[in-house]
Amino acid sequence: MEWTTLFDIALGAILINNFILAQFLGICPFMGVSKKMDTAVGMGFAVIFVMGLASALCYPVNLLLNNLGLKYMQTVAFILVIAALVQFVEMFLKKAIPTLYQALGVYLPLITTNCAVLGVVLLNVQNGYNFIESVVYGITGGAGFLLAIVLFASIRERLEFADPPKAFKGFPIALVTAGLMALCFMGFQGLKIPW
Amino acid sequence: MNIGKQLKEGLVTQNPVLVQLLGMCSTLAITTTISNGIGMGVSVTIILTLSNIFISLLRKFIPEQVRIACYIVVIAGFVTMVDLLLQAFFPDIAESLGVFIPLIVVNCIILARAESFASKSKPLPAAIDGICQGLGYTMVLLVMSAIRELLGAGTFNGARVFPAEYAANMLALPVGGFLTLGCLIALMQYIQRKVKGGK
Amino acid sequence: MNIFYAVLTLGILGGVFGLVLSLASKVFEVKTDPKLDLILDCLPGANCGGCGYPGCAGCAAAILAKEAPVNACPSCSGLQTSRIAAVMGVEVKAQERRVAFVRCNGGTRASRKFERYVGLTDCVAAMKVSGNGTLDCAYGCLGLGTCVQACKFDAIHINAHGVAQVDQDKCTHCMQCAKACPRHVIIDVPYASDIMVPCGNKDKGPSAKSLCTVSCIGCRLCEKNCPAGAITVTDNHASIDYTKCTSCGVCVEKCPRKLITDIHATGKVEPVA
Amino acid sequence: MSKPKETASAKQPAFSLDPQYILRITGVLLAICLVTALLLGIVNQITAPRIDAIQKAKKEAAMSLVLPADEYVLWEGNLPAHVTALYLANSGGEGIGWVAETATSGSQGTIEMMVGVGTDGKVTGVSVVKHSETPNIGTKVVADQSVLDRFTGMSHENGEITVNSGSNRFDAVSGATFSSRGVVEGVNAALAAVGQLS
Repeated sequence: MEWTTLFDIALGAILINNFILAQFLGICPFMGVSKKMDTAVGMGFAVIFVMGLASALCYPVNLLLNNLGLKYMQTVAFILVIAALVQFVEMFLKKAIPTLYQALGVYLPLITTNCAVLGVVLLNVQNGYNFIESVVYGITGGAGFLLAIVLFASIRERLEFADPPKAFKGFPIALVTAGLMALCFMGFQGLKIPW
Repeated sequence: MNIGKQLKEGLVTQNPVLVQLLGMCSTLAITTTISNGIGMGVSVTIILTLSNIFISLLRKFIPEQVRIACYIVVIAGFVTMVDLLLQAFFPDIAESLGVFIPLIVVNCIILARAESFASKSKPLPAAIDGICQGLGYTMVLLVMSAIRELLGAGTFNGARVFPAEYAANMLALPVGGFLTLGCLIALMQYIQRKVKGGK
Repeated sequence: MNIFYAVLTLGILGGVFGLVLSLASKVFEVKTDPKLDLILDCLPGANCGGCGYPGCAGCAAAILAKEAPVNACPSCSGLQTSRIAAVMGVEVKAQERRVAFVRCNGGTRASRKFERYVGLTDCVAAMKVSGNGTLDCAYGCLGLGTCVQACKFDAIHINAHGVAQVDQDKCTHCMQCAKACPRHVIIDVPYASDIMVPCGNKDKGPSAKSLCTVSCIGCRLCEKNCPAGAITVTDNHASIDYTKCTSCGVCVEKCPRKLITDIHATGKVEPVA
Repeated sequence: MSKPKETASAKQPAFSLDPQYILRITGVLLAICLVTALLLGIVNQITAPRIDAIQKAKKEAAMSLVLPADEYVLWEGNLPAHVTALYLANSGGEGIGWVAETATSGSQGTIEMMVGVGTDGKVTGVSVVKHSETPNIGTKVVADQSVLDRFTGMSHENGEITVNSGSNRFDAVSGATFSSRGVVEGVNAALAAVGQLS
């Protein structure tokens, strides 16, 4: 468990291939929830929690599937774990933070189909990470999601007051901004850790 | 339950991508060539319709507390079965669509339609809704991939239109996806405002 | 054999998660008093904050716990308030409906500090940038739409003259626009009253005249001629005490600036000059 | 026992930990999972042999493209990084070389390749089996056979193949350095695996 690989994974997940702006996974909630900063931060932390726990839970499930030679069951099993986790988060939020629960609305169940969450779990398997590495990848992947959605929400709140051409008002200008943000994040791809 | 309304809803007023902001991941990532666009659109339409029917059949048995888990297991199981069958019996189709099918499991449209529509209506309207939403989705994918392939790679469905040096490669990257989709929605809002303004 | 393993694994997973979820649904069960939802259904659900509580859910909880009166929600129509009263089994006293009103109709006719204001389309921002607003008159409406964004009921818009104007039928008197307006131009008036003074300029007559062609110069003609003594000039502009006003319209004729208008007669606040 | 309605508002006020309620929810999820698993198992039972056959045929085709031989024997033993399988290619009874199946990361996803290496340690051919590179950028490397043929004849005699520099250099396609690097990594891995054997 050397720190260098963990740091390498963390840096990769947050900056180099950020789940939203570099790998383009999980765009639906990213677009839907980023209108206001508080829901964006709420969604960001919910995703960190779900991604971290999903990576942790899916690792043993993957071992089980491989030993029994059930490789084709991978998607179904992983998505079942994620769905149960999201349903758990939904009940927890409804009890503990009802305002955030109402604000997230339909986008909370959509975390289940969030490509980023299933993406991180499948990437853990593909890259052959061990338990610690996959959990770190999950949490830092969620942190990358949080970074992207907070940046985007702050820009979007300012967009309300700018006056783009009438046709671009609202969602199109947000999309174009997201495109430009993705362009900047491509700059990180050259980032290589020297050791 | 009239088909016309649902069709209009699926294509224009409630278009899954342009209005409900769903299915963005595949829309941005896949629409680099027209064949990809058609392939993805067709497979999503088929699977969306069939999963809508399945879920609306099961809607009475599934309790509120585990509804997401049940829906997604049905959808994932369904998609995997289609994937395996395609790979075994139609290898050439699997060759072109193979990469999209696993992606469909995480396509937000399917669970969103299941959660908001199919779980509340009888199988027939759910099926029609699946078809209409699927068509709306395919339409957007087609337009998107036409633009991105033409400008991004200089070819139209494989046939070269202008030499590759002049192509704006950036459009082939998902970054271009954001920009193309943004302009597409702006165009749609402009047309809607003109139509509303005109009346 | 392979199928058996498949069924076994997914079965165990499904079973375990089913159990966990059902237990969780019990542990996290939100104990709700059925009355709370009934009250919540009566409230408009716009979470405008007019009642002072965090959204309608907060207001419903306060009403249920008897911390708030049954008509705590300003945006509720008479019917909705009476329904809440029925749920709570409390008698509600009739309440006169009030709405918001923009005390200005200068807009394009008010003189401006500079040719064209290019900046954030927001009154609060304009106030900060251009030293107390883009108009020479320090009390007029800037027409940049902060109130429009603050209003959850789409009841206030910028009219053709570039001044905010309230659609009294849609207005639910939550007064969020008044709170948002940096110029405090919006006051609340009874819905039924007709005569309005669309100006709140506190400058003396001569300077008020130069600032805007439809401003009130505090000439007191309306005050002298009002049979009911309802209209008085305070701070160099006329204001009406609606408990006395009989909507006779004398002040409308007498006003030299043709400022005071009967909004229900013309339907919209049309500047006469 | 009155059926507890699903919406929170209509629950009876006092709600004990009712086993019926727990059983019903767990039961439904369990049933759905079992049915799905059963169907999946059956479908897999039918399709598995056919898919393996198709997969094997595709692999054989790719291998013969890279190093034509009568038959390919899977070589057991530990394999270096990035090499997923190694086959001993022999025709007419004696070995004429190896074919390594490699999986390296390109710019958008993994690139799966077949690299043929002759007994003299020189690359006999490279072909890409599966990739998800961006069209018109990454595909300029992975889908363009002329680029891949430039590897033929390279070997590890004077060190590993490096991109755009060094003695044993391979000029990357402009604008697609990541994809080129992925392919070079694959070829290096194959040569290393074969070198380790002989």
